[in-house]
Amino acid sequence: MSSMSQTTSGPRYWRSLDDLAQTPEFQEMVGREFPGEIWESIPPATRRQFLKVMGASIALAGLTACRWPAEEIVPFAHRPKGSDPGVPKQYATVMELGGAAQGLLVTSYDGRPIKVEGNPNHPDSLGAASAFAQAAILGIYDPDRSRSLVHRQQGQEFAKTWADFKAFAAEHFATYQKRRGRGLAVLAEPSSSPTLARLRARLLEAFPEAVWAEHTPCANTSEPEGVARLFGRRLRPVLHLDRARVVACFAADPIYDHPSALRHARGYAQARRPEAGEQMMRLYAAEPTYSLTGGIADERVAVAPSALPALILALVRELTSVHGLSLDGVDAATLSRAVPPAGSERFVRLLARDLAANRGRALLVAGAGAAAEVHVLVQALNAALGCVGTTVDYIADPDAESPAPESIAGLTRSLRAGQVSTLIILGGNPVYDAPADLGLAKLLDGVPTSIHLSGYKDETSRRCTWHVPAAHFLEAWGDARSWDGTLSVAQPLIEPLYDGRSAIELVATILGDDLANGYDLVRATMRGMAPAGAGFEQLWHDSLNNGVVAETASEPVRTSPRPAAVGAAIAAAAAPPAQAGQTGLELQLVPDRKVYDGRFANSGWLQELPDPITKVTWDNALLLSVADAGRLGVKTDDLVRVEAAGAHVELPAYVLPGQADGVATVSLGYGREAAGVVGDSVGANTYRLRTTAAPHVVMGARLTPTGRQHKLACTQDHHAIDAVGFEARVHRLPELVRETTLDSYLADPEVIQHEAHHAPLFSLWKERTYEGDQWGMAIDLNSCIGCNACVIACQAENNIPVVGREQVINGREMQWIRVDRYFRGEPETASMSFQPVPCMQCEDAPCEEVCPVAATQHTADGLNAMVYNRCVGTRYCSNNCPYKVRRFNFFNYHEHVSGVQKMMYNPDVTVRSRGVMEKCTYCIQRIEEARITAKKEGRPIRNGEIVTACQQTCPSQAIVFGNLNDSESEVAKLRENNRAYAMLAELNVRPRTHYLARLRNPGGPAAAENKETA
Amino acid sequence: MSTEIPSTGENDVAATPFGLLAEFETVEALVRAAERVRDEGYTRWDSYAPFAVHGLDEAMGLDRTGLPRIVFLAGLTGCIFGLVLQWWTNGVNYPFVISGKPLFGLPVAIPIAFEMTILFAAFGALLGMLGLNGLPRLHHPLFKSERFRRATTDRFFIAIEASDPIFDAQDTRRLLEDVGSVAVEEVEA
Amino acid sequence: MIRDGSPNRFLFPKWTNLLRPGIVIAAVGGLVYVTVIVTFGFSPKTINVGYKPQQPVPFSHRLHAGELGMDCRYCHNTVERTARAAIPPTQTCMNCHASVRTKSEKLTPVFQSYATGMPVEWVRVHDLPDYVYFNHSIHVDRGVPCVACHGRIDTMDEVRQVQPLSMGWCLDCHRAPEKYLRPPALVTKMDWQPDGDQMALGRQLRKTYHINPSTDCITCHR
Amino acid sequence: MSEPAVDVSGLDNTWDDPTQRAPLILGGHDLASVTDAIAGIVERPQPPKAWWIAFSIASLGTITLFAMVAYLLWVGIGVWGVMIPVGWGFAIVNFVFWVGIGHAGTLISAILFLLRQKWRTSINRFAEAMTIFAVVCAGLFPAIHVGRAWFAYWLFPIPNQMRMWPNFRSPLLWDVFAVSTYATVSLLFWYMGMIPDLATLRDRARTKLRQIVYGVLALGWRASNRHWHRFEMAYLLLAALATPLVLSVHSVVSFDFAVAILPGWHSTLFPPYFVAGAIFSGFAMVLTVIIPARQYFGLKEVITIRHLENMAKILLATGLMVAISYATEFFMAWYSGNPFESFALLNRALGPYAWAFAIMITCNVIVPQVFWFRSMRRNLWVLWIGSILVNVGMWFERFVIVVSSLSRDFLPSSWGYYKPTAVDLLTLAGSFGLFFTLFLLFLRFLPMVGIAEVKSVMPQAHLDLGEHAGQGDYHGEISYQHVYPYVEKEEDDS
Repeated sequence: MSSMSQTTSGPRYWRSLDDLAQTPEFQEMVGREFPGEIWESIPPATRRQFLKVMGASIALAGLTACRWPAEEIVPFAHRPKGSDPGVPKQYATVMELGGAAQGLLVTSYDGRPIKVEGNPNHPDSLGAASAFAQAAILGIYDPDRSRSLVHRQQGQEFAKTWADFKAFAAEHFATYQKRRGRGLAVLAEPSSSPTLARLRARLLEAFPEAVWAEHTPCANTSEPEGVARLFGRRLRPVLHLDRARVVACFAADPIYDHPSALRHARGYAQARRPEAGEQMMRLYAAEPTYSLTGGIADERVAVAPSALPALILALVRELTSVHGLSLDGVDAATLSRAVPPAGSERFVRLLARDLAANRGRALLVAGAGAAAEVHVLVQALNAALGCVGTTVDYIADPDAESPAPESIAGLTRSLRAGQVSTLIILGGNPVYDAPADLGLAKLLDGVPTSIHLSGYKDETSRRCTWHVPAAHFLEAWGDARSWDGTLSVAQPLIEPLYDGRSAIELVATILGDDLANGYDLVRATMRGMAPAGAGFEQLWHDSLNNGVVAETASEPVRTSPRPAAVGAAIAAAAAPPAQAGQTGLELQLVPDRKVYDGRFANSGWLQELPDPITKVTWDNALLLSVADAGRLGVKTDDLVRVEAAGAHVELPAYVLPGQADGVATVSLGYGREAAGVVGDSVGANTYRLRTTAAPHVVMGARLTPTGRQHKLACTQDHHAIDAVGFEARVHRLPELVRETTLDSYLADPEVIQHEAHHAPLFSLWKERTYEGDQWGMAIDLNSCIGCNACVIACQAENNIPVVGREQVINGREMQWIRVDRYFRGEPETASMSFQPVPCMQCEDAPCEEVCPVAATQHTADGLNAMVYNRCVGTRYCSNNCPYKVRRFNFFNYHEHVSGVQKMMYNPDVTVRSRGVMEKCTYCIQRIEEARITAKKEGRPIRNGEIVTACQQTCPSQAIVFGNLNDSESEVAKLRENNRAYAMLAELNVRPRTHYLARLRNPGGPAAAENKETA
Repeated sequence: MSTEIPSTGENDVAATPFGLLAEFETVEALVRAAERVRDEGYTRWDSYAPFAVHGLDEAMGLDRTGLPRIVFLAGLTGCIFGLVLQWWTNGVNYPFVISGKPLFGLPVAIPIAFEMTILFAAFGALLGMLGLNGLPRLHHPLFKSERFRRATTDRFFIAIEASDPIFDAQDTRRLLEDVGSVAVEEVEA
Repeated sequence: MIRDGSPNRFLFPKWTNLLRPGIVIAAVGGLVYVTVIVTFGFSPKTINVGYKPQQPVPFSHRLHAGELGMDCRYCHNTVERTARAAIPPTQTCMNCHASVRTKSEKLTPVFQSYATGMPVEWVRVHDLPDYVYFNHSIHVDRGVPCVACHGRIDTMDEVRQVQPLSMGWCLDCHRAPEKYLRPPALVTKMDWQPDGDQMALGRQLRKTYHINPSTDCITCHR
Repeated sequence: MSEPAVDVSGLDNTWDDPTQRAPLILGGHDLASVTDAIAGIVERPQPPKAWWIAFSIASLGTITLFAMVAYLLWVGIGVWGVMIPVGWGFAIVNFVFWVGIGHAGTLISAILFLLRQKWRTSINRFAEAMTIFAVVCAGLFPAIHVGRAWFAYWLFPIPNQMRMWPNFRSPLLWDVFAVSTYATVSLLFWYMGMIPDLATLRDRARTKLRQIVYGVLALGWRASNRHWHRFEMAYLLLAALATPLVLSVHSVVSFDFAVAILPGWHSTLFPPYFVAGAIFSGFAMVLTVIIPARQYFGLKEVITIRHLENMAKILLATGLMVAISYATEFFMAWYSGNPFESFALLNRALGPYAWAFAIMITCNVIVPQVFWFRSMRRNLWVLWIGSILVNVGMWFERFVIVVSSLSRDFLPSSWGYYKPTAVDLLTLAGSFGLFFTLFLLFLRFLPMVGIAEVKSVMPQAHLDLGEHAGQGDYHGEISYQHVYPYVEKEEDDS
């Protein structure tokens, strides 16, 4: 495998760019156009939030007149086999998040990773990649990453080398060998890595009395527990949404917040295609606050977490009593008392009806927020409805046989008891994200020796005696299993930039292993698992090549629910909810959709990514229902003091339609103190409100308005809206974002075409005909789940800068593709619509005619090209763009260059300078690449040969790109689809991007008339 | 244009004076005098006033100036330039597809063609005027006359150049004196 | 005002009447002067052509490509596959110099590089702005000869820039490639001359290979 | 020389007695004294204290302007409040405003000239100067509002190594040509008109320096009638050229908006609407500036109440045109049935920028109504305050058109609210500084009233009746003067 050799000589190769940036001429020239001192005169806040990233190209791009400084060409001394300088290569690897692997293909350019894509061979990726995975590219080049080992003694820090650490470890752990490991404890993140499992076993072998604890703040602990209760063994449900006709989610977000989310999203889309001819899936969601799943649900009801058990009971009752479903262990008496929570009667009735009618094709899912008994009942119903084997499989938990790890609570107990003298923390950031009531930070100070392996010198590192830099997952060898057990090998794309080590390497070092490098460790594990004898090298090679180890997916296990468990669950559910402190609200603590549990806090891309639901960037907000906000007398942006679990936090309110009354939702992961330049003190740290007892929902939270304000940086401002604007929006929405119900569509397939009527269109001149390849795009609103993956993919592909909170507030965000989110219906019961909006590539583009310097004009293949180096920045094109998809560099957003971060840039895309307009051009660089290849091979460009970044990563394949003149291409077919429409067609700008209307599939006549609103 | 009489003094001989200068106090006097001088058949002479005196042109028997023709031609050039510029640059030299529109369209070309017409014509008017008037000309014999300083304030003058074919020191002076001038003086070249 | 005996007026001397012709001449002359300066003085032809930086190793293309007649692609071997005609790794040099001129002073940087694995830092001669995306492979593939842009490298001891490499210059060829096209097999033949009329050949090649270079901006700028 | 039949020793020439023609120059001036009155201003060794105060304030503003521009070029357009969707803010608003101001100058000097409105002679020089300085201020903004000002020259069709040409389909390019042409022609017109007066100054000058400077500027003008003959023709032609030009310029400026597809911009009404507005604001500015000027430089007899009253009438008339335009806009929005258009207008009046709309209506529609009353027209304070308010209103008109339309276009998701920054405000203030600086310099060094032209409308300029009776060699103006002494029939108030 060439990747190793490539990366070894890699770092030297790209020094050239940095050198260039260091040459005096270059500096002087940069000085001439973008003087550094000026930033002194800009408000510090603004300055601070500018991200310091750019490629050397930009300054050159700005100056055409003078002869630019001498540029050095630094060739390899020994060019690796089969590598051509300047030719991107792709390598398969995996990213582990929340204990499950996500398969990736990483593009490497001259030995440096520049782009992350999904791995089509991987069951949990299927070619898609989440926003988190995409953003890993920014993460690896983060200049704030820890660069050296630190040993802390008497509050003083000493920089150390790995050699020092090896020496220390050798003699330090020797002492524990004698004591059979008493006093030694390890706190790791849950991992699916067989190698880590193997090393863990060996460690516990070498140190029998050592404690191995695991902690991660955002794991779904209640599901495994519920499943275990029901089936009496540790099982893992594998969902198949594509096979389901009815899916019901209870405070669950399977298409976004789940290790298999990408696969689920794909399944959802497949089950929703009216063209498929099968009965279209109907999606039910009962949840306290809007999730993405709720956003696309056909039937949604907002219920407080405490009301979920009652809802389930009511459902069980309806199913058993009305639809005659037999569920063993049901205690009819208890059940008869079950009443659905106020407002959910219709929901329960319809859901029960559909479930009963779709036995074997139904699927119920509960989320982390739901209590264990809810999970028990949900899985019991899945079983009772005969869905096991069709829509849900149960596989053995891959590490079921190894002893269950200690919980962090347990670990703290022994810490408090002073039983731990050496604590090794493998990744994670417990000081920041452990439940507040454990007081881990204090306890940690009491531990004589604490070693923290971490990518950053974070909150935890600062309290440990040793900090050892961790390698980024793109820098290290490793292995991990996907949700369904499929094994993958993670291979590094680049040598550790900051001399970091992976967890397995550290453990091996502690064990005094002589082969302490990841490559050997992983190979050793694989050897152990490989079918005995020959062909290992072949297996190894194939595994690296395909990104998965063949036939390692776990087999479904036959199992049956235990009636006793069901009975117990019903009893538990029937018990009146623990309304501790009836006075307050229920405070729901959820992982953030952008920074997750806080680990991505230093990623500018993710911080600036608008939350799919609230469109808030650079903050976590306190989500309140319209009624509650009214009761409290707060509006969006008002700072509210939240008191719960004896702690308090101040958060800006955000009034969210469709939020359950009596529930306030906040996301975790903000308010970091040691995240880095980007992540520090962004938002508020809500972990303070979290306790071991109530990790997800805190009862009786007290909210008091402070009277102060904190402006939320929303990319879509729906709140400070006056009557005029509101009315206009109500009238426009049905034409802009078209949707109808499945029934009316089946009744009249042309219904979408009739939704908008406008005067006949004609031109004052003879319209030109477009021959040859003509690019176009179709976006299926029926598949889009609003997950933002496309936004980050585009940002990574096209070198789009991050501008910071202030600039977003000023309306200057830069993402080329945005996902518009609209609400319809009464604020209480509002439904949601997503609409991704890239450049429409209008044939009669209004932006082109107004540009005085012809910097934007049409290409032969019908693209609306944007020539950055010609643009003088009048911003006239943006003014005249009806879709407002053009973005302007108001400042030099690439001002301060960190040598490392330049490496991240896609060399095939110009880095735009200050004062230049930019926008989506259907990934023109990919089109050009394909065009040239095709020409050289003397053939036309193949159907599907070109894939845009957004299309490539879309989990639900909502985005389709291709040649409109090729009747075989999918996009051409979709254009003919009777759901297809052009937004603002009445302007006669002839957009090349068309939308396919969304079909809602309500369970019954709508409760409220569908009136559009925000 | 052919009838334009260039008011110059370049070919004066140093010995001979520039001519005779008569001063008048009112417009009426000036106009009446001008008529007389005209009728006497002088050709190389001119009258001076602080402002454009209506009727003086007729009194002096001046022909219509050819300035309008110059301006018209200038304007025409401007118009053609404007049109050709747009047609050649956007339509021929480097054609772009812009908003799917034709490469050159007359309606779109009108504003710039119009502006060019005006611009060229305006220059034609000013430069034409200066050119025909032989301006700028900072030095002129008349400036030697102290009296003549009031020509731009409140006095009116008639000057007959010595180079005039029928100029005669005595006769001409007499003529000027009895056409109602308040003073007559000789201006040296 | 004048009545209160003010000093004699200032009389401009006679020569000041030359002002009028003077202005005319200055206007016309100035216009011509500026035009000339801008067109020739600032053109890439003047600024960039002839750029000849000092290289760490006095590698002579005249010797290697000229006298020894090595093919361009021996060293720049990626030119047909990739956008860049890569500068060869030190390896390539050593293929011969392991045995040839192994003692040469001039070659020390090469030997060092080979030994240490540290690269030889050449100075780029043909350097397009970073917003220009030029792809060697497609040009070579279509039969645009090396010599068209790089000149008679085989006669240069030190490589120097012979073409302006300006946008206008690129457009010249993109608008009328027949002026330079030749059978793709012969692109690296520095001294090759068509037997017949280049234009005729070019037009014929355009037809056979369907060569219609685009002048869309995005062909080179993204 | 015969005196007018009425006493004009007083300063009231505003009676409306049809049998009497009110003189345009009062105080019984003769040719010499009127020359003294005007040229004296420039010749006096020290300007009045008021001038110094005004000048120091104005130049402070100019400095601010340049400081702001430097800062802008240094840091980037981001220092302004512009954003997406509101890509144009103060810069373009100021540009349109200043161009508009300019129009009154050309109108007074050219159109009123063609209409034989002789009362223009007292104010046209003044107004032309105003035009030029206003255009200077205006021209600054398109140049600095582009993101990469150092490439702004790409807007001109200059042959270059890229072989690139500007896109002549863009209204912004039409703008470049229109405004630069306008600036040039106005300058020519202004300078040419000034040549005879410069000669006057030259001949009156006492110091050698003045004689040389004014001498050169006067190009050796010696009041020859053969010269006057062509001069008059040239002046007439320039006036005839400037008239369509001035109309075209603001039409082209309005194309910047009218040609776009943005609701609230995309309207065929714009050209006439903008021209009317331009004249409206232009006259307001003339009044704002001329009232104090005549006060401090003792020109009450040359720039008389009658002049001011005439301008007030024009203000009223153009004010009404503007009002009608507003009404028409709303009517068309409703009548067209285009939902986007009608929303744009509705949003203008009731949306987030309703406050700006209110200011605009108050100042542009309501305020001018006071000029229906003669007493108001003759009250200098009312005139002055009124004219300032109209300027404010006209600035806000442009603000409303540019910003409110942009802030809410087609997709509700991309709506936004534009807020100017301190830099925006200081730049606007600075542009006024620049304007007044130039203006005060003009007042100091150049004749603020066309001396020769004023003389031509004085009684002394005209032949007396009778003396030439019977001599048939007068025609045109002359013969007609015989019939109605001192009565210019064609002069007819507003």
